[in-house]
Parts: sequence; C-alpha cells; structure tokens
Amino acid sequence: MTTKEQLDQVTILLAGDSGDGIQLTGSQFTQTTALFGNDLSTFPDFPAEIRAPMGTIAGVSGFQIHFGSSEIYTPGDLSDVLVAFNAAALKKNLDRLKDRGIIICNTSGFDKRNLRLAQYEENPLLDDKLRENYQLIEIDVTKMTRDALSESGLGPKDRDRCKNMFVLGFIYWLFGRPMQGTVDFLDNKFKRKPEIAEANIKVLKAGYYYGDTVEAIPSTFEVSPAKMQRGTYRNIMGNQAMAIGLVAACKKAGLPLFFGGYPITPASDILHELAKHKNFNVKTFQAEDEIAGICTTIGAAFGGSLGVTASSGPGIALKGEAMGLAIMLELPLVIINVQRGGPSTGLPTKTEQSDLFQAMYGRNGEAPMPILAAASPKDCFATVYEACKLAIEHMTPVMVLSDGYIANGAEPWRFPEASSLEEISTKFVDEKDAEDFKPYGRDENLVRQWATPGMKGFEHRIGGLEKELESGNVSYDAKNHQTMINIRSEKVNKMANIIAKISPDSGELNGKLAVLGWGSTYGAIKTAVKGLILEGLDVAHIHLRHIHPMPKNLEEVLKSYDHVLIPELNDGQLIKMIREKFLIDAKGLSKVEGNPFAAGEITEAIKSYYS
Amino acid sequence: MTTKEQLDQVTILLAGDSGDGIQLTGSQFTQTTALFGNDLSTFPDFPAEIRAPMGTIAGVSGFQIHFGSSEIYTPGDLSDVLVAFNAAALKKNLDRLKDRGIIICNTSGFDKRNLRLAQYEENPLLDDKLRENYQLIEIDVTKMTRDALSESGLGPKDRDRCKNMFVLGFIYWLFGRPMQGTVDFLDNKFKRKPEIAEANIKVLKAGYYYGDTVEAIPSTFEVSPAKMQRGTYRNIMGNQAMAIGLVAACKKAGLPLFFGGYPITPASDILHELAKHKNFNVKTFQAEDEIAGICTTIGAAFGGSLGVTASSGPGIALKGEAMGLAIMLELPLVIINVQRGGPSTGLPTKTEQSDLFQAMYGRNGEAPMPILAAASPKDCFATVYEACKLAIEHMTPVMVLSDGYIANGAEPWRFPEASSLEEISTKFVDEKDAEDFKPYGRDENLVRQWATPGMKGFEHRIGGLEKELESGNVSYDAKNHQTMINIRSEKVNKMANIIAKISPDSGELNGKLAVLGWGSTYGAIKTAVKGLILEGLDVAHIHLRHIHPMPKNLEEVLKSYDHVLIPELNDGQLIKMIREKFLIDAKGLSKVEGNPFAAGEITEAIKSYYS
Amino acid sequence: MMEVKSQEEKAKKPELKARDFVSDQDIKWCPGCGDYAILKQMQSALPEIGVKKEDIVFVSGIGCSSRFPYYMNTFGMHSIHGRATAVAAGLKAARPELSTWIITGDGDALSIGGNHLIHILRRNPDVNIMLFNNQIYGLTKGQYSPTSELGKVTKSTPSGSIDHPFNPLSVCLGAGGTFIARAMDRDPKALKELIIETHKHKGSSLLEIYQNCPIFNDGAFSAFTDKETKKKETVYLKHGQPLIFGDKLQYGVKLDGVHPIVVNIEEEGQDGLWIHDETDKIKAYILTQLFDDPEAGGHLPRPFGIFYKEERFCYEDAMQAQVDHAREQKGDGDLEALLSGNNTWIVD
Amino acid sequence: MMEVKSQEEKAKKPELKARDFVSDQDIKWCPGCGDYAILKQMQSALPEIGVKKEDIVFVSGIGCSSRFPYYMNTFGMHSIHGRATAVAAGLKAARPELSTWIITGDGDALSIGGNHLIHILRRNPDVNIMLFNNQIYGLTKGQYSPTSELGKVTKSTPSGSIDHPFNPLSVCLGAGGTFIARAMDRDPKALKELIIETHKHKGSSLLEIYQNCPIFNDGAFSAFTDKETKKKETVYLKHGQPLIFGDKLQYGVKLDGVHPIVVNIEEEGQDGLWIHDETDKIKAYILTQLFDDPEAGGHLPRPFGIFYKEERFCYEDAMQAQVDHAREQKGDGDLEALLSGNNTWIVD
Ligand SMILES: Cc1ncc(C[n+]2csc(CCOP(=O)(O)OP(=O)(O)O)c2C)c(N)n1
Ligand SMILES: Cc1ncc(C[n+]2csc(CCOP(=O)(O)OP(=O)(O)O)c2C)c(N)n1
Ligand code: SF4
Ligand code: SF4
Ligand SMILES: [Mg+2]
Ligand SMILES: [Mg+2]
Repeated sequence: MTTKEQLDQVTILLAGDSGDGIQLTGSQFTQTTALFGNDLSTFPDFPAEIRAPMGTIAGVSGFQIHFGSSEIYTPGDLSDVLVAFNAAALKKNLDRLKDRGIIICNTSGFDKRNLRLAQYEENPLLDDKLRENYQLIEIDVTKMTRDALSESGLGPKDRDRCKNMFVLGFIYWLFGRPMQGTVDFLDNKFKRKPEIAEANIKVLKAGYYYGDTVEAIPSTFEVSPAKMQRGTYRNIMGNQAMAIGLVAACKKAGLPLFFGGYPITPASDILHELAKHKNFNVKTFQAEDEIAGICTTIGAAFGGSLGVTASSGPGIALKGEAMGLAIMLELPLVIINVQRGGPSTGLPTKTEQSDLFQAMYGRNGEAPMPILAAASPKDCFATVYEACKLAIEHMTPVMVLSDGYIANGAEPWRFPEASSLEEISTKFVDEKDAEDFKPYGRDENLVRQWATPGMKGFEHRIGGLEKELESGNVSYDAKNHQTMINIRSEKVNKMANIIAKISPDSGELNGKLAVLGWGSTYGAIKTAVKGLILEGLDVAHIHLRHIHPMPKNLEEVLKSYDHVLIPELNDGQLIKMIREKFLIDAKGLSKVEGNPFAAGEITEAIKSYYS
Repeated sequence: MTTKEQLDQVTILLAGDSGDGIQLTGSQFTQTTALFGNDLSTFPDFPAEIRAPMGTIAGVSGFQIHFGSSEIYTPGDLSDVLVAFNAAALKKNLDRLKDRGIIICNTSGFDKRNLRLAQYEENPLLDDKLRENYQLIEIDVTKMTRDALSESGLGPKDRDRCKNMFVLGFIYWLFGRPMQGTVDFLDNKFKRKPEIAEANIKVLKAGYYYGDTVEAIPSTFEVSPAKMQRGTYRNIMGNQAMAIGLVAACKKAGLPLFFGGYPITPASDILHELAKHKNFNVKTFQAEDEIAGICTTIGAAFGGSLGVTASSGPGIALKGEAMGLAIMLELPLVIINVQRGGPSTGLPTKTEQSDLFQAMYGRNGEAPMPILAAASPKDCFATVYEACKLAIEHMTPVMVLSDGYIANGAEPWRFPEASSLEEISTKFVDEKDAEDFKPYGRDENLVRQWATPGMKGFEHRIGGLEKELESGNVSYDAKNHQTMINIRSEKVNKMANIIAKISPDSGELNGKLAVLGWGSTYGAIKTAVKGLILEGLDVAHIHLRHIHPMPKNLEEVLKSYDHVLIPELNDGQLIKMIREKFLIDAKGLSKVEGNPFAAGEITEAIKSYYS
Repeated sequence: MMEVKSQEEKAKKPELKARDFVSDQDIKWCPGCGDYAILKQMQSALPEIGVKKEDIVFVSGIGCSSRFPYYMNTFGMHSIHGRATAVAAGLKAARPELSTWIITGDGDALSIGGNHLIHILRRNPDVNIMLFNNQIYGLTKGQYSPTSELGKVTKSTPSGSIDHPFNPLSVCLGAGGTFIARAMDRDPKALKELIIETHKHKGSSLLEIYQNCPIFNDGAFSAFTDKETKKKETVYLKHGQPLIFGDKLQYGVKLDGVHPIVVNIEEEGQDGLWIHDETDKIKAYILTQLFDDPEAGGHLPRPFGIFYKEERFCYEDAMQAQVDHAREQKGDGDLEALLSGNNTWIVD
Repeated sequence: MMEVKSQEEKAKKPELKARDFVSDQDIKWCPGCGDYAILKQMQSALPEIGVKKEDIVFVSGIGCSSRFPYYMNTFGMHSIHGRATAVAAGLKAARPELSTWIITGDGDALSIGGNHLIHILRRNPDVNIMLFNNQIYGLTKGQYSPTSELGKVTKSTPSGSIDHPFNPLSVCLGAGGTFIARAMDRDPKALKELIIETHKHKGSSLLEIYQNCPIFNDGAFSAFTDKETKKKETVYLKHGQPLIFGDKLQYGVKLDGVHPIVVNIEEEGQDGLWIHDETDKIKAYILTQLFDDPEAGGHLPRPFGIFYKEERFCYEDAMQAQVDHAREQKGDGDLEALLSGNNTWIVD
C-alpha cells in the first residue's frame, strides 16, 4: 500500500534529451500545479545546441519546478525528485538532487548506447551506492508507452513521442494532481490530428494508473494549495510578461507600439510574443541587425510611436552608438537587455547579470539613461510598464534589464485589472502652440516637447550634434554644451523625485546587515533572508528596481545597517556604484557560473556575518 | 623707434577664415620657434564644417601657440597676441585675449560684408573701448599683399592667397625670428610652381620689412631660447606620435603591423600617417565601417600581426562587441580612442575625456581590458609604445585613450634613439612543443600561447563561446566559466606588478592636497600646480597613465594627502573609480565644454582648498 | 461660382513655393559644392509634388551631404553615420502616410550603411533615397570612398587606392531595388524631373546623384559635365525612346546579343537601336554595366535617367494590412483579455 | 629513377586523407541536418587541393552552420555574428599565403553580415565563401531569414513574412563578385567539385549551398532534391555546354533577345540553345534571375554550378605589392629616421 506524505514544498527536475519533450512536460505540470493552487517557480535549462547529439550530456534539456503550499520565490536549489529520461540526464543532474531524493528513471534510456554516450562505464542503476543514497523508481517508460499504444495503429516513431506523457501521468499520480487540464490541452493542440491526441491521452492515463497499480512506490505526496493573496492568477514567463507589459503601457498611453529588433537568445521570445498582438496596433520589425533594430525604433519614435527594442549582451553592444543618438534626440524608447553569460558570445543559453555597467556606460560621451531591472518573471510586467511610463512622460530612452533566468522562468501572477494600471500621459504639443514652438523647450521636469511629423507648423530638425538650448539647433558653443550636458544628466536625476522610495522587502530598517540585490537574484535573496529572519537573525533584504537614478532615500536606508552585502551574478558591478556613491564599505557576493544563486549560497554568506 | 621687450613666455592666437591658411601659418611659426629653441605647445581649433561660409563666425579657424624660455605645458589660457584676419575672427576670439593684449588685424577683413557676416552692427575697430583695452595694430594686409605682387603677373585670387605670408612675416619681425626656414619650406612646397613660391616669399618679406619700416609699433619682443634638456628635438603632434609609436613597437617586436580602421575626426590622421610607412611592413586597411575595422585586425592578429584600430567615441561604440571577442580570443590588439565631444555625434571637432567609462565597460559581460591614457602630444608615443608591449607580451587587447586636444596639438619632443626603446618580446610557440600544445595553456602571468596558422602541428580553433581551461575547447561548464572569468580578470590585474609605480609629477608625497589627473589635462594641471608650489602651496600633481590596472601603490600615495582633487573634462568618471576602489572622498573638477582646461581654472580650484 | 470654387480649391491646396522649403539655418557647405544645386532643385521640386510641408520628412546620416535636412523647412532628422536608411525604414513603417526622403552620401550609404541600403531596397518601403555620390569622404576631409576609382591618391591612400569600387546602381539592382536612376548636380533640369519621379514611384526609389566636391575631388564627373565632352559621354534614358547621344545625336546604342555596342546613326541608320524599356530588369542591368572609365577608348556613354522601375507592394502597406487584418479578426486589442491570458485560476 | 622521383614527390606532398581533416570535437548538429553532408564533402575535397593542413584556416560567424570550423582539423575561428567575412579579410590581407575559407549562413552573411559580404566581394581577396543557405535562422530556433520566401510563417512572423527575399547570387554579382556559384547538400558530387573550384579561383569565390534544416525549415529545397522533380527543376551549368535539363534531357534554355525561355529539344532541336559562358557577366546576371518559385507554372529551372568567373587582381596581392614597392623605394623601415623625422634641432 502506498501512503500519503504531506509536504510543504517540493522541487522536481525533469531531464532528458532535447527531443524528449521535457519542456512541454514541464509546462503542463506547471499549469496543472498552478491551477491546483500552489505557489510555484520554474526554470528551464536548454542546451546551447538546437539538438545536440541524442543521448549525450550536451544534449540534455532540463526543466525545474518548485511548488508549495507557502510562498515560493525561486525554482529551488536542490531537487527532491529527479526524473531522468536517459543516462545522460542522470549523469548531468545527479548532483542537483538532495540526499535521499527520488530518482524516477526510464530504464530503456540506460541501454548500452545510452550509457556509452553518457560516458558511464557501468550502469549506474546497478550501483548499490546510488540505491543507498537515493530512492530509485525504475520504469521502462518506452516499453510501457509502446505497449499502451500497441493497438493504436501509430508507427513506432509516433508512439515513442508519447513517452513524456507517461511520465507526466506518473508524476500527476505521485503528487495527486488532476489530469483534465492536460487532456484538454492535448485535445486542443492536436485538433487536426485526433489520433495523436488520443494516443497521448491514453499514455498519460497509462502513466497515472501505472502508479496506482504497481505497489513499488512507497508513498505519494500531497502539497496543499498555498495561502496566496486573493485574486485571479495566471502563470507567466518573464519574456511574456515583458511583451504584455509593453503592449499594456502603449494601450494605456494611447500610443502605437513599434518594435524593431533582431533575434538573439534569450531575448527573441519578446519579439515572438509581440508579433502575436498586432490587433493592439503593434508593429514588429525583424531588422537586418541590432543596429537597424534600434534605428528603426528611433525613426518610429520620431513619428510618434513608443519605440522598443530588445536584445541580449552582444546585440546591446551594437546598439550603443544609436542609444547615444536617442539620448540626444530625447525620444521615448525602451531598450530591453535580457542578459546572458558573457563576455562575447559567452554562454548564450545561461544567465548572468554582467551587463549592468554596459547599460550605465556602454556609450560614448556623457550619455545618461534611466535603468530599471526586473526581479522575477512576473515583475517583468511591472518593471517594463514603469519603464514605458518614464520613457513617454520624460521623453527619454530607458533601459530595462532582465536575464535568461527570469526571461524563461515562470511563476503564478495575480495579474492586474486594466483599469488599475497607472495612467500614462502622453503630451504631444498643442496645435495652438505652433507659433512659439521650441523643439527643445522644457517643462519643470526638463522634459522636452514632442511634435511629430504631420503636425502643421511644427516642422523642425533634430540630430546627433550638440543642440542649442531650447531651439534645438546645432550649437558648437562651449557654455551651451556644458548646459546641455547638465540638463541631460539632471533630467534623469530628477526622476528620483518620482520613483518610489525604497524600504526593506524583508526585515527591518536599522539593523546589522542589509542584503542589497537587484534583478533576478530577488527570489534567492528573499528565500534566504526570510529563512534567517525566522531563525532569529537581524538581517534585511533590500531590492533595487531603480538602478539609475536610484531611490532618493537609498543612502539613508543603507547607512542604517552595520553591513551591506551585495550578491550579484557578475564580478561586482552594482557594488561599485554603491561604494562610489555612498562611500560605504559594502561587500560583494559574486558568482559567475551561468546559473542563478541557490538560496543556500546566500544563506551561507549571510551567516558568516553572525559567527 | 621701436624698443625690444624681453618676455618669458607668449601666447599667440591666429584666427581667420578656414580659407585663410591659418593652420599653415601656425605650423610655420611653430617650426621656426621650435628651431629657435623655445619650448612650446600648440593647439589648432577647426570649425566642424569643411569650409563654413566665408566670413561667418562658424567659419573661423584658429591656431594657438604658446612658447617660452622656460618649460611650457599647455597652449596657453588667454593669449597675448590675437591676429584677426577678419571681423568674425575678432568677434569669436576677443574673450580669449588678455587685457591690454595686442590685436593685429587685417582692416580689409572688416568691410561691410565682413561686419555683417560677423554680426557686428558697428565696426569694432572704431570702438574706443577696444582701443583702450587692447593695443590695436591695424594693417591692410590685403592691400599690402596685392601691392607687393603688383608686378608678379599673378591673378588677383592667387595674389590674395599669399595674405597669410604677410602676417607671418610681420609676426616673425615682431618676435625677432628668422625667415629662412619658411623660405626653404616654400621653395620646396612649390617646387613645381616657382612663381608661386617666389610670390609667397616676396610677401613674407614684405610683411617682415613692413614692421621694420612703419614706426607705428611701439616695441618688438624677445623670447629667448628655453633651457631645455640637452638632446635632439623635433616637433610632434599627438596623432603623429601615436602612429610612430605603433610602428616603432612593431619594429622592435619583430611583428608586422596591421591597421584596420574607418575614418573619423579626430582619429583619422593616425591612419593617414601609418599609410605612409608601408616600408616598415605596415599594412593599412580602410574598412567599410568600424566593425570591419576591428574585425580585420582580429583576423590579422590571429595570423600573427599586431592588430591596431583607432577611432573616436561613436566608432568605438560600434567596436564593443568585437572587443569582447578579442578579449575571449586573447589576441594582441591595440584600440585607440581619440576622444571628442559627446554624446552621439556631439561636437566632433572638440575635445573631451568622456569615454573613459566606455573604455572600461562598453562591452557585454565581464570583459576586462587594460587601459592607458596619453598625457600630451609627445606622450602619445610612449603610451602607445607601452600599450603595444603589454598587448604583445600579455596577449590581450589594450585600449589607449587620447583626445582631440593632444591629437592635434604639438610640442617639441626629445625623441629617443631606437636602441634605447624597451625591448618587446614576442613569444610564438616553439616548433618542438606541438605535441603538448594547449591553445589556452598559460605562463605565470596567465598569458596564453600564440600559435599562428602555418605552424605545423598547432592546428586549433578559437572562438567567442566560453572556453575550457587550457584546451580552449567550447565549454558550458559552470565552474569552468567562473574559472575563466577569474583568469581573464586576474591576467589584467597582474599587470600591476609590471607597470611603473606612481609618484608625484610635481610636489611631494604626504601633503594637504593631491591633484590627480589622467590624459590630456596633464599640461594644465602641471602648469597650475607648479605655479602654486612656487607660491608656496603644499600641493602635488599625480598623473595616471595606467587607468586599468592602476599602479599598485596608488592607494597608498593618494591616502598620503588630506584631500584629493580630480579634474576631468567629463562629468566625473575617474573620480568614481577612485572613490569606489579606495573609499576616499575625492572631489571632482568637471568641465564639459569641448575645450581643455585653462591652467587658471585648475589654479582657482586648488586655491579654494587654501582659503 | 467658378471663382468661388477655385478659391475653395486654393484654400484646400495652398500652393507652396520653393522658398517655403528654405529653413532659417545658415548653409555650411563649401563655396561651389555640388550640394547647393541639389538643395535648390529639391526646394523647387517639392512644391510640385503637392504634399504638405508638414507631411514631409528628410532623414540623413552623417557627411557633408547629410546636413541637407537642416536646410529644408520640413521635418527632419540628421541621424548617425550610415543609418538614415534604417531610421527612415522605421519611420515609414510606423507612419505610412508621410513622404519620406533619405539623404545620404557614397560613404554613408555604401560604406558603413551598405547593409541597411540593400535591405531597404529589398523590403521596398515607399521612400526616396538621394545618394549624393562625390566619390570621396567630404566631411572627414578627403579619404577615398567605395566609389572612388582605383589608384586614387587620398589622405588614406598615399600610394593609391587598391579597392575595386562599387558600381552603385548595380549593387542596388542586385539587392532588388524597384526604382533605379541617376542624375547629376550640374544638370538641374533633369535632376528636378528625376526628383519628382522618385516621389511618384511607389516603393523605394534610389536616385544616385553625381555631385562635385570642389575641395577634395574636383572634376570627378567632368567628363559628363564639361561642355566639350558631355554630349559624347552621356546618354539620357527615356522610356520608349532609342538610346542616342553625341553632340549631333549622331550615335546610338544597340544590343549585339546581350552586349551593348555603339553605332554611328549617320552611317548605319536608326534601325535596331536599343529602345529603352524601364520595366525590363535584365536590360536595366546591362545599362548599369555602362560604367567604364571615360578615359578609356572605345567605351560606352554613361546613362542618366531612370534605369528601372518595377511595381511591387510596399513594406509599410503589407505591415499595416496585417495590423488591420488582426484588428478585423480579433477586434481592437482588449487589454483585460491580454492581461488574463487563457488559463487563469482564482484564489479566494 | 622514376620511382625515386615519385617518392621524393610523395615526401614533399604527403597525401592527406579526409579523416586527417576530422577534428576531435563532437558534432552538435541535429540529426539529418544538411550541414553534415557539406562537412563531409569539405573533408573529402581538401586532400585534393594539395594545401597543407596547417596552411588552411576556416573562419565563421555565428549560426548552426558557423560551428563548422570546430569540426575541421585545421586552424579556425568561430567569430561573431556576421563578421566572418571581415575577420577573414584581415587575416588574408595579413597572410596572403594562407588558404582562407569562410563559413557563413543566410542570416550571418546576408542579414547582419550583408555589408561585409558585399565589400569583400568588391575587394576580391582570394578567399572561399561557403554560404549555407537554409532559408531560416537555425541557431535561434526558427525565425525567417532574408532568403525566406514571402508569406513564411515562423516564430517571428506568425501572420507570415512580408519581406521580399534577397536573390543571393544577384546581390553578390551586383556587388562585383568574381566567382559566383551554387550547389546543394543533397548533391555531394557536384558539391565537392564546386568546393574544389572555389579553391582554384584566385579571388573571392562565393558558393551558395542550399542546405536543408529538417528542424525548422524541412524541405525548403525539395523541388531541387526530390527524385520526382529535381530533373525538371534544376539545370547544371557547364562552361561551353548548352543549358539542357529534364529527366530525359529533353528541355533546353534559349535566349529570346535578352530573356531566357524554355524550349523542348525533342521538338525544336538543339539549335540556338544557350551555351554557357561563365566569363559573360551579363549572361551570368540573367542566370541569377532564374529564381522563380518552383510552384509557379511556366517557370524556368534553377541553375547549379558556376554562374560567373572573372579574373581580377586580388586585394592582398595589391596590398603586398605596395609594401614591397615601398621597401624597394625607401628601403626596409629605418627606425632612427622615423623617430627623428625631417626637422630636428639640437639643444646643448
Ligand atoms: C560611426 C561613425 N564613423 C565615422 C564617422 C566619420 N564620418 C563622418 S561622415 C563620413 C564619411 C562622409 O562621406 P560621405 O558619406 O560620402 O559624405 P560626404 O561628406 O562626401 O557628403 C565619415 C567617415 C562618423 N561620424 N560616425
Ligand atoms: C550580435 C548577435 N546578434 C544575434 C545573435 C543571435 N544569432 C545567432 S545565429 C543567428 C542567425 C542564424 O542564422 P543563419 O546565419 O542562417 O545560420 P543557421 O543557424 O541557419 O545555420 C542569430 C540571429 C548573435 N549571436 N549575435
Ligand atoms: S568638402 Fe566637398 S562635399 Fe563637403 S561641403 Fe565641401 S565641397 Fe561639398
Ligand atoms: S536547427 Fe536546422 S540548421 Fe541548425 S543544426 Fe538543426 S537541422 Fe541543422
Ligand atoms: Mg561622399
Ligand atoms: Mg540559416
């Protein structure tokens, strides 16, 4: 008899060949788990190759999901359950499994060929150590699947493609999740090929009932719904949230959205998602390169659209010159950098936070630009929405930093109602002001006026040469240059008056240690800090969305602690800004391994302050 | 009778229409003055247009020369003599003339048309205030020139073109300089048109004797030769010194020099100069754009050349992505940024130091690169020479910062003998090591081996993806990435063991105030600090060539002063690095006007610490 | 009645004059620069195309020529080097109704901007590209450009250039351009006509304009502009008309198979002369190959006028159609639906 | 005697085998990818060109295809996206004696790298450019490329692409390329021959290779590779031979004026068939225009083989000649003289 074990939270890592349908399996489990009411966080881990050779370690694709009945902020450090579709998947991921964790493995993925490709000399499943250290559940998934479909009339290839559904069914059973969502999904996905839908559903159920039938499994698990804030939720990935945020902001601002960009991992999905929303007056332009990507958006912004471009490090590097132009032109642009491992081509499918300084300084001359960083998949929405608002209301390009981790990660999102979104006010010039129009005339926030082609009487010329105060004509005058340099800088600094003041995300003001984070380290820091606060430590978590300008009270807040620790997935970038600005001896926790922080790594670093 | 006045130093500003031959006049006076034995410093000031409309302020071209019988470090703040070829030249430059200074003006440049174009409502030469505040010498240069050539048979256009020689002759007389150098120059320049040579010489002499004849001039001046260090001197401009330094380094290293670049003001002259030295095994490639400029040099460096590229801000922005590649490939490259006014197209013909952070951080990912900055025209030689040495001996791209001010400025240079130049050792792999060759194997300085195509047994592949330790194969491994990130950073940091320790350029260690400069502010700071030390102030001047890594003892040196003041021609960049690194409350003196500091501006800032 | 109506019409379409297109900025080209002539023809052509001033935009890159927008009293942008085509492509895609003009030089368009040029031509938005070709980098004071002749001695090539130059119209045709034409600064009448033709063509129109730079490359096109030689060295293309030239129009061009040859009409008559067909792409290609050095003997004259014209849908129209179609299909974007997505659950 | 000599020769030119060109790296393309076939033909062609392994360099950009150098046991560089042509241009200029190969994709060469491609072609260094055209972005998982057909539905174009695609060979010819050819992954024999021909041509050789991407664009070239259709849809170009095709070689191509038409040889005989002349640039242009959609009726077959070949001096030779000439004229650079310049004075 199998018993039921109650758990607060669980991390599952699905791993197999790129061709095994791991990502689909993961996203179905995610969807079902979200609907079930757990809080969760997911993270896919693709190989760099499209389809690296089958069976090899390089070819392993992974999907990690962390869900629970309390709040979840990261996809989990080590996993409780590892599903290994083949030997390579086991080899690659065993060290990410907890001691005594469960391994579910497809035994037909451990044949000679697979073992050789995974560079196993012996079959690890026969290794006693493995059996001692972990709970091994062996299933010949391939055979089961084939058997289940023996009468389906499908060819062997099509049958084998259903394998992942067997596993999905099995883990649904293991965690007591309903199958209906996936059944509906399959029916819909294979609308035009009902025989395929039917086969998949059959195998899904076979996997589910397999659990029920075989008595080999000691216990199933229950993870009850989380007590989440009341409201309506959806599941969302970072890139998707980014795209939706852009569309929402433009809709609110009453502006057309023009996206010019060039595909690059891990930013391409923003383009893909936007291209689906043409009915929101969204135009997407796949340019010939990143330079054309941003230059087309500058053209569109001159024409009265919100211009948006997105890329990753190498592509952002190419946009530097044109960003300078946008700064000089003072047109509303949003530039998104979904950071990945660098330098150069680096680790394209891995995550990193090493483009912060590129965002601050990757342009010639004094070229200040506001920078915002998103903290989690769902936070991409709010962050880019605010970026759009700043860009439009302050007539400036704005940089938004995301990274591969949150771009591809997912979590439940209590999405806002449209009416609750902050208003964005677009201020084109007024027809009656044509007489006194000064292209670089400014309001109290130093925001210049926006007059677009087609507006009679507002004909004017702008460009990248230094502009004369107010008139915007070309000026080589020395004092004027200094004035304009100051204005461009002041204009960004003044935004500090508008952006939210900062306060601890967890913990209290005035304490021993503040952990200051930015961007995607949010979940790991929060998990660590909350845990330690529960353990009674005097520690706080402060998280920056506004990198430039920084919140007005940041200095005061940071100086209320004895120590400041700044974890970053780079060699130390934000920390330099903080030390320079406030002359405080902040310490960094740096990790540049292409992976996010585990909460445990942060916990450890914090603990060193208390020993 | 005219008397002779003895002066220690003089600044002359020649100004006129772009078509008036100002630059030629200036460079002849410079050459003659250098040969005469004065120390000097010059600075041309071109309009941004090729030939802005004649007679307008935008069309004024200027050339400033500061010479003296003691050491000279800048082209001078305010000038003692202003030569105005026309009304616009006077209008534009009057505020750069000292009270009671001499104005030499060409009265025919103050006719109605010229006054209108210069936007003078009244003829300023008739203004009593002008005559009171300055010493006015009016000469109808045009008429004199025409008269002198009445029998030459030349057309009026050709005659008028000799105008500048009249002025040159006159100031030769005024400062008691010999004419022979210019006579020889003209004979040589117009070898094929002897009638033109003759006419110019005639006018030159006419100008000289005009001074002798008319008794209107109260006094001439004598500026005796400077007591300069013994040796052989030549006059040199920054861009020229840069080009020669590159050639010299490659010759010393026994490497071919490959330059790939794209023209841009004010860097183009480096390409122009290099193209003249093909007999040094120099190849220059005018690429289709800046990206191709650097990429061709990467290709050439892979092939065993020293790769060099040069540009200015906007072009450097375009090279960021490829710099990252060069860092990953660890190939010897020198990247020169002759900075100009930014952001964007900015002020192309003006000077600025605002690309320091772009040099540090204008790339995606953690991409550390050594950075050196040249302090004066002649220092471009030594700086780029050291940069080449570091690039070759440490297998890394190196950035050299110059700017429009020193690139086009000139000064006497006690050039070194070839044999006295430091050796540069190029270490290609040894044929016999083919067996154990590891493309990313390293020596104790973390320098990798260099094997170039054509070397049998050393076939290998490199690229921009993260590389495996030693083998250089592609690696997506997490720990390996961290290792390589550390190695690339450490490799640059280790250079601090090799570069010179820093000590005050003027003044003593352990004092009240250190003025820390970098790059082209050298002359102004030195002039100011030396002056104030003479006045008895406890102040020192420390000047950084090595921006990254910094000299090992810099912290110690800086902390030996109560205060640190950092003047920069930007909004404060080096200062951020210093504050961050050493947590000292350094203060900045920032100026972003497209012009260099006047020594007086620095003096004033220093004095504020002593009042 | 009639009078009233004509007044109404006048009110509707206020007639613009050339001077209405003159901006208040001082012109900063060198005296004698060919750019002046082009500016003048542009200012005199625009009133004739009947587009309102405020609906016209000039976008340029960087170069002497690229200062052009400052002198036009329309909307304008002086962008960055080589990118005018990309900026204009975005503007036109976002605002299809604007009359969009691109001003670029041989360096700006063909050196750093070569990629955007070939891509705009293939995508074919309805823009007009004025390529000022002076076969030199003017603004940076005289380096050779991708159209400079082989062996050219310039600041960057003291021993002569070794770069085989582009044949610009051949590049543009190869890239899929739908309107390819050539004019010169010194033939104002033809220039003005061709400017108007570029406007009329719906699609990307490429007009190469030979432009003299008296400072750094004086006389580069003298064979085509000097009185003594121009009749012999140029042939004007007119759709449906034979290719004839010479001071007495005594020469014609014929195709010998696929190869053009010069014939003397006085001796051989007009039979079989090449009749220009601006819709024939292959013949247009052959015309672009009439590109040899005027100094060389036995050569062919240089063609001016419209080489090629093709009707192809415009990028911005297709893009707008997709937006319109999506709105028809799915209705104007519903923000609530976008935010909620397809799979939601309620926690309460 | 004879034996000895042949042994000596052997010693001089050690015979390399295909496997000598196989590197130790695991290949990471998808199963069934056309890149495998191209790699194989390259490895089997190289031993025949008689260049030593260490004198061969492969330079690539970024893309699936651009991983090629890792699999070749020669020198190689996997550079950055679009820049292989620029990197190789510098390498070749610096080291004229190296056999330099460029590996690039349709996105790498024609999208981001378009400018460097047209510039290398005009400058004409002696490099061999293998353009793997799969009409898709493979590495970034399936967006359309500049060679994708109109209306293509991809991740970035859910409602179909609206970009008129490039005709790559027309672009390359327009840019001044001196060797233009086409091959495909599925015709290994012709592919290998053409690889060898690109090597033989002294100048920049552009070989477009149709390459199937089974994952994101399967069957893009099936009309030219499927048994049923390929004979009808392809014509192989051989210098001096007529253009004939069809499963029974029953069709030929003729020029009607300057326009190609298909004739049935069985009915009309071979007279007047187009005889391929690879040195004729205008005819090569016409061949590049045989580019219509195989789905369209009444169309012409797609040509494979060498379209065009022209002898023109190579960039690196001209560059080297200037260096050599300067050395002859002025002697090998004298550092003392360089340092002192022409005007010095002595202070003592
Ligand atoms: C990124 C960048 N690179 C280089 C330059 C310098 N630059 C300005 S214009 C120009 C070339 C000008 O030539 P062309 O386009 O033919 O215009 P012209 O001046 O001849 O009209 C160059 C190289 C620049 N401004 N920006
Ligand atoms: C600067 C930069 N922009 C974008 C990318 C992302 N990227 C890599 S390969 C590629 C296109 C690949 O297409 P193609 O050249 O046709 O090669 P294929 O993969 O089809 O062989 C893109 C957009 C990148 N690596 N670098
Ligand atoms: S340099 Fe040449 S192109 Fe430029 S403005 Fe002067 S004459 Fe005209
Ligand atoms: S994605 Fe396509 S091109 Fe890339 S390796 Fe796979 S099959 Fe080949
Ligand atoms: Mg030009
Ligand atoms: Mg491709």
